[in-house]
Amino acid sequence: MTELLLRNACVIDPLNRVNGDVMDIAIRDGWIVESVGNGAEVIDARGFLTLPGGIDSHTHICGTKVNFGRYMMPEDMRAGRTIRKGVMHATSGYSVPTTYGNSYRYSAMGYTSILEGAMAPLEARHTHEEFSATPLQDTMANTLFDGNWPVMEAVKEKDVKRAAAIVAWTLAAVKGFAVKLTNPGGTEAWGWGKNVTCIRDPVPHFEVTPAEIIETLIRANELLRLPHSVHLHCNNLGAPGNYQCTIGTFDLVPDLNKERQSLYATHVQFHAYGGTSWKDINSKAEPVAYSVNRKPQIVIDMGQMMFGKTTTMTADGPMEWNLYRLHHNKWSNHDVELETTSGIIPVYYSKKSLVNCVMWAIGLELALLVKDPWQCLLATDNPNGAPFVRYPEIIGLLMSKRYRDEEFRTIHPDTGKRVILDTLDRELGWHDIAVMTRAGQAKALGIAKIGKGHLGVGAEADIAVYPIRIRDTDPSRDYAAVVSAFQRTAWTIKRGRVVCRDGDVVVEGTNRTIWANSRVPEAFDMGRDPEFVKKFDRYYTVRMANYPVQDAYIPRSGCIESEAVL
Amino acid sequence: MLLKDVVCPYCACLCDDLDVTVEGNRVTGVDNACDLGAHKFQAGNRLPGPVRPTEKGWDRVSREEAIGFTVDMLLSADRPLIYGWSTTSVEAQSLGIHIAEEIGGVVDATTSVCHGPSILAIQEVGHPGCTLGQVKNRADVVIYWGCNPIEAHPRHLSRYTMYSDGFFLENAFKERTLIVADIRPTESANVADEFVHLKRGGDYAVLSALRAIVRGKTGSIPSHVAGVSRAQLLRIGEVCKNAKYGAFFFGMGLTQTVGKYKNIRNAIELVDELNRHTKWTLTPMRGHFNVYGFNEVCTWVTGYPYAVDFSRGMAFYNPGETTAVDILARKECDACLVVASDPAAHFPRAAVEHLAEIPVVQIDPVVNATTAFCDLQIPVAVTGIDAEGTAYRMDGVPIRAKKILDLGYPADSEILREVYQQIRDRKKVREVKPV
Amino acid sequence: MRFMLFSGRTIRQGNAVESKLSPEYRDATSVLSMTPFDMMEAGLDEGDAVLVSGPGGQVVLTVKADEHLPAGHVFLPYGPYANHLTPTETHATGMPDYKAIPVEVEPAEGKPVTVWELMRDLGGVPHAP
Amino acid sequence: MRVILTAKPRKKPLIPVEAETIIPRHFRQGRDLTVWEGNRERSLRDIFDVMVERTAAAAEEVEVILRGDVSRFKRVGEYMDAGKITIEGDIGMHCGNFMTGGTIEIHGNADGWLGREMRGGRILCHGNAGHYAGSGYRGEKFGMKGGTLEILGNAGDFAAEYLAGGEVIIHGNAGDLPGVEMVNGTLTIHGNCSRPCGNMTGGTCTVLGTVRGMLPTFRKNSTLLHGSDKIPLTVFEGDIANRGKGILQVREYSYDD
Repeated sequence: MTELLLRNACVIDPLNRVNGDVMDIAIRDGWIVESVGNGAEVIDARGFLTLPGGIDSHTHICGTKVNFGRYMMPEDMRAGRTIRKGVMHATSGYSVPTTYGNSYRYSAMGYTSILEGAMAPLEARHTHEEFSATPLQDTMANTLFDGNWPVMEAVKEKDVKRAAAIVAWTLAAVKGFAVKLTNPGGTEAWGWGKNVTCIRDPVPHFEVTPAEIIETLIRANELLRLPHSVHLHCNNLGAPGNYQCTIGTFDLVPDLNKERQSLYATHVQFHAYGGTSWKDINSKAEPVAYSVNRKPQIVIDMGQMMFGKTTTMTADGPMEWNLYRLHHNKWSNHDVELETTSGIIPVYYSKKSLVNCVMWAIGLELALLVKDPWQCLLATDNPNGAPFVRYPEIIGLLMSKRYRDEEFRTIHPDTGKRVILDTLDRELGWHDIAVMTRAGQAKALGIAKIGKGHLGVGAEADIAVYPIRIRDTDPSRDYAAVVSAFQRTAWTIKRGRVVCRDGDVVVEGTNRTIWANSRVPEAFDMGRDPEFVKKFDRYYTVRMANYPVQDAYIPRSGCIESEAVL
Repeated sequence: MLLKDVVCPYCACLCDDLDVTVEGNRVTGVDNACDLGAHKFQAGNRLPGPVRPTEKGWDRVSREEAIGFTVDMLLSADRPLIYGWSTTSVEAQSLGIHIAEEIGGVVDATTSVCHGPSILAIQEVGHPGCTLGQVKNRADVVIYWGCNPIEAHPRHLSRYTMYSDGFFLENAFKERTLIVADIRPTESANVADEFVHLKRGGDYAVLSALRAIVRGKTGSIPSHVAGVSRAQLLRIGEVCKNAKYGAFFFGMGLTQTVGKYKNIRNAIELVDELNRHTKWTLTPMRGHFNVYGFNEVCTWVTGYPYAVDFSRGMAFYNPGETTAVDILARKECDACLVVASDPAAHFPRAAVEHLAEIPVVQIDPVVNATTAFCDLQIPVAVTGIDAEGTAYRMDGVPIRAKKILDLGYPADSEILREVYQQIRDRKKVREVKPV
Repeated sequence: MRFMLFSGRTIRQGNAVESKLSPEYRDATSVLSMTPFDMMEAGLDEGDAVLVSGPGGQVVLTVKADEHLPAGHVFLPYGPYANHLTPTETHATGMPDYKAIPVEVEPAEGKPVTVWELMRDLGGVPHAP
Repeated sequence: MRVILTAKPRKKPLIPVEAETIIPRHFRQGRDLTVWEGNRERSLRDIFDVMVERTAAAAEEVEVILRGDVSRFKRVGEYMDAGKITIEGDIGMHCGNFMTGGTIEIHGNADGWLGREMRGGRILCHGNAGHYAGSGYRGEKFGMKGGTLEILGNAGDFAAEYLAGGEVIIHGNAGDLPGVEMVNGTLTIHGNCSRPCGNMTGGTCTVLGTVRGMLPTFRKNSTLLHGSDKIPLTVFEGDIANRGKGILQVREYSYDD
């Protein structure tokens, strides 16, 4: 039995309606308890801001595509090298750090749970191997179904239950956490070098539309009672005028679940563009936020873009190709048979680029215009909008109008004509930030019930103590202090152990992989479905028996079980 | 006993549909495998236990002594080289990389003499790739450039290209166009629809010319480029542009010839250019079983795919400087750990000579040419036969290789874990108590 | 006579690669392919021994005809025999010139030595159980 | 100020030493410097006999002289910004990486990556240079951006790869693919070379000797008479395999047809 008492913590714990109370937190064997004995180790938090461990509900940190980003960019690697020291491995990389680099840097920022935004099922083993080398955060993987042939065939047959059964089989086989749709239908079209422009374009050969795929899978997802909703990267990312497609997509979404949203729309910054070309691109954050404000069934994340060097990587292969033709730097693409695709290019977001300045403003506008912070979470689609190490600056910008104005003065002078950011006075508070970086994520992902994202008794003891006293700090004015506090915790506690102290990692750590297993009736077991098996064997290049991810890849399993209603 | 869906441990095709019959802890039959794979299952020649040469001959040593010797050698070296990795599991490779990190050594893999140049090219321009099922289900034009799959990857044509029907091609053999480019008419060239007969070293110029042709800049192309007629180049340009889906495979005919990675860069840029017209992908025909697995794990651990120098405590990468052949040829390293490869058979003579001058430990199941340079050899199980573990197919698909026999040998990963642990114990690496 | 040697994979070499000390491996990797025309010019018959000298060193091989080779080129499967001729120059890419080794081929006596003997020549100590 | 560093005999003389601390500025500051021999950090005085003459008010006034066998010493002069380094014999890899100012003079030969990613200043190599003289680093789109790199002997392969600014002058021959991926700057080769400027997009390369394996994707534009000797050159533009607007002017050339 190990016990820890965190004293004098200034706690914000939105899920338990705690807002700035100074209290003690008792921890036993990794979980938060009522009280601990006198022998417990004591940490005096000195009145510092104490939050549940950070949760990133959409980031790219592990798997084929991420690793290819590292592989193709030795120049990014040398930009962020640290030496082997204490228990810390050497790390490399700035926008796509090594697994240890990701894990240490997230930990220094107080993050304890992260969700890989896109895992191709066929290559799931790879994601899990990298998870094992990401020791300080519990991990989850969004599983890609956007171009899944059996799913599209079920959609064409209007067979929601069959689609659900395919999802259930696949998630269990690959130890996936949630259903991810990246440019649904577009990734299959990309198999022929084509794309879909929005939700009503038919997918070549399969004769289904993105709208049908999205609607069917939202319903299937709820039949399976999965913890998280469908996680959608809308069609037509990054194209001027795409906000209409985004709003049209939101209009498809029924409200099916009282506990959480029915659709998580990710990196919406990239989907809220007005105009008809790069020449007249402008912000449509307002109508998009308006749509979100009217629909409790939708949660979005910002997909904030920050100026500087980074790497874009997504399952949206055709979009990356378009980006490559714009930037001409280097381009990787990886199509995955029967399932999906992906693309990678390095980018530099410049304050001299009006387009980039508009993008920067849109992300912030979304966070300021969506009224309920539970509906707009903080993320950069790491590393697409910016590497996650930029989160503290985003927090500063959201909390300080003055900081925004100062930044605004340094960017392209015409930006003001295209955006409304400079007219928005809202400044988010500490509680809003706590929601947008942990509580909201836990609720949206459906992992609050396994003890994530809060600090109540029974919660897993994942805690971040930031070296800042909120009563002595006016974030509007002292935004630099806010940014610096969020960059480096005083203590990051993971499962009841201090794992990071003042930015230095002090334990080797072992993570847990959280995945979803929805039990379906026997008649819906795709492993025994003759049609499914026949097509699998005919069109995949691996045998069905060799497809599922073995238990050896999940050293610490955090399976969330559910009973499907089929 | 018949075991189904066994993964072949030979080449990076990682065929996973083998039927293997095991009787009395011995493989008695292999179905579906090519000749190369079948041979590997039935090869004997295993060393019974750790051995080292003495003046009187080769002596057996205990596992503990063997590990102790290895740890001593690595810890006392000023510039140790850790090399090999292509025929073992990702789990073992990962440990090897961590050992290099811990001791301040250089870690390199057989990649550097295989598709290392492909990686250098990808680092310049990226890689438009795919899994092999995309090719099987869609590709109507297939190019094999500087490779001879019939001899090197015998089932490649039947599983993924020429003879493999797919979702969008019901009669692949008739519907696909196969182009082979090489400096001689190989077995693979004999089955091609079109053979591009290049002069040696002409790949770069021919690929440049094709790029210009695909861009519509045909004007200044001379009548012949490295032995290939302008007419043929124009014809191939058209076939490529008119493909519904094209797949470009290449081998060591590009990576090992003059220009090295620049040849591959040119091929990649040709494929990029073709994507402006239709869909094309490119795949290196990686040779060894799990050579790509090393690149993957080395990348997520260190940031670089191979040739990583940890002597300063952080990862430094520069093929040509931190690659095994260069280090050995320059006699830079003062100890060498070889795992799952045979550099003495596969490196140029002068690079091998240095192995005779420094302490060498080899972890490998069989007696091979490198054994002659060993101060110690530790035999282990063969991954995919008597040890399981992850391997990456040439296209990046990870597959778990199975253990189908138990011959009593430890897996490489077990030996390496002990070595790593002892090194850390000796260096007193412990978790730090936070204050 | 001067030739350009290139090395590569063959099925025979691939089959024997797991048992490098076997006669099969030696036979698979010590046979130099040459065009019949070049053989005639050099006065060689199939199975004759030749001494091949390259920038890396010298080695005795046997000759075999291959009409598909480009004139002036000889082929040798990957392995220690080819590597006895290969220079270590990698042009700072890590990769030696396995596919372009200028060699001198002349008739010789004897037959290819074993792999062990090649290794001994480089300072190695052959394993004896 | 003159600092004379004479390399002592080493127990393992072939193990490379990384000596990026050897730049003039560091000696003026009088810091205790270290270098790395393989994976061991060593005091400069373990590796060299150090002799210092006079003092200097600025790095510009410091000359560092390297004597003895430093042919395995890497990264000498890395990030150097002022002063002078004189190497009396051969020097190891990466000499003058990223240098922005000052002068490096090498009386012997230089190993690979001489003046890699150079930004300014001057390197003069009296002997031959290895591969990748004046080049970039793996994966970077721009190599040398400024300064002058002059090699009186021959250069190896991939000289001035990704050249993006400044000047590279090779008085002897260059190897294969000089100026490959060149984007800007000037490259002059007084001797021969093969396949210059593959994939170039900008800049000017002049070859006053003979080019072998001239690439087929350069468009012949004009002719000119070069320099005071009025050497006749053929002027090409390319590389048309991409959208290249580079200039390649050569005295004699042959295609590999």
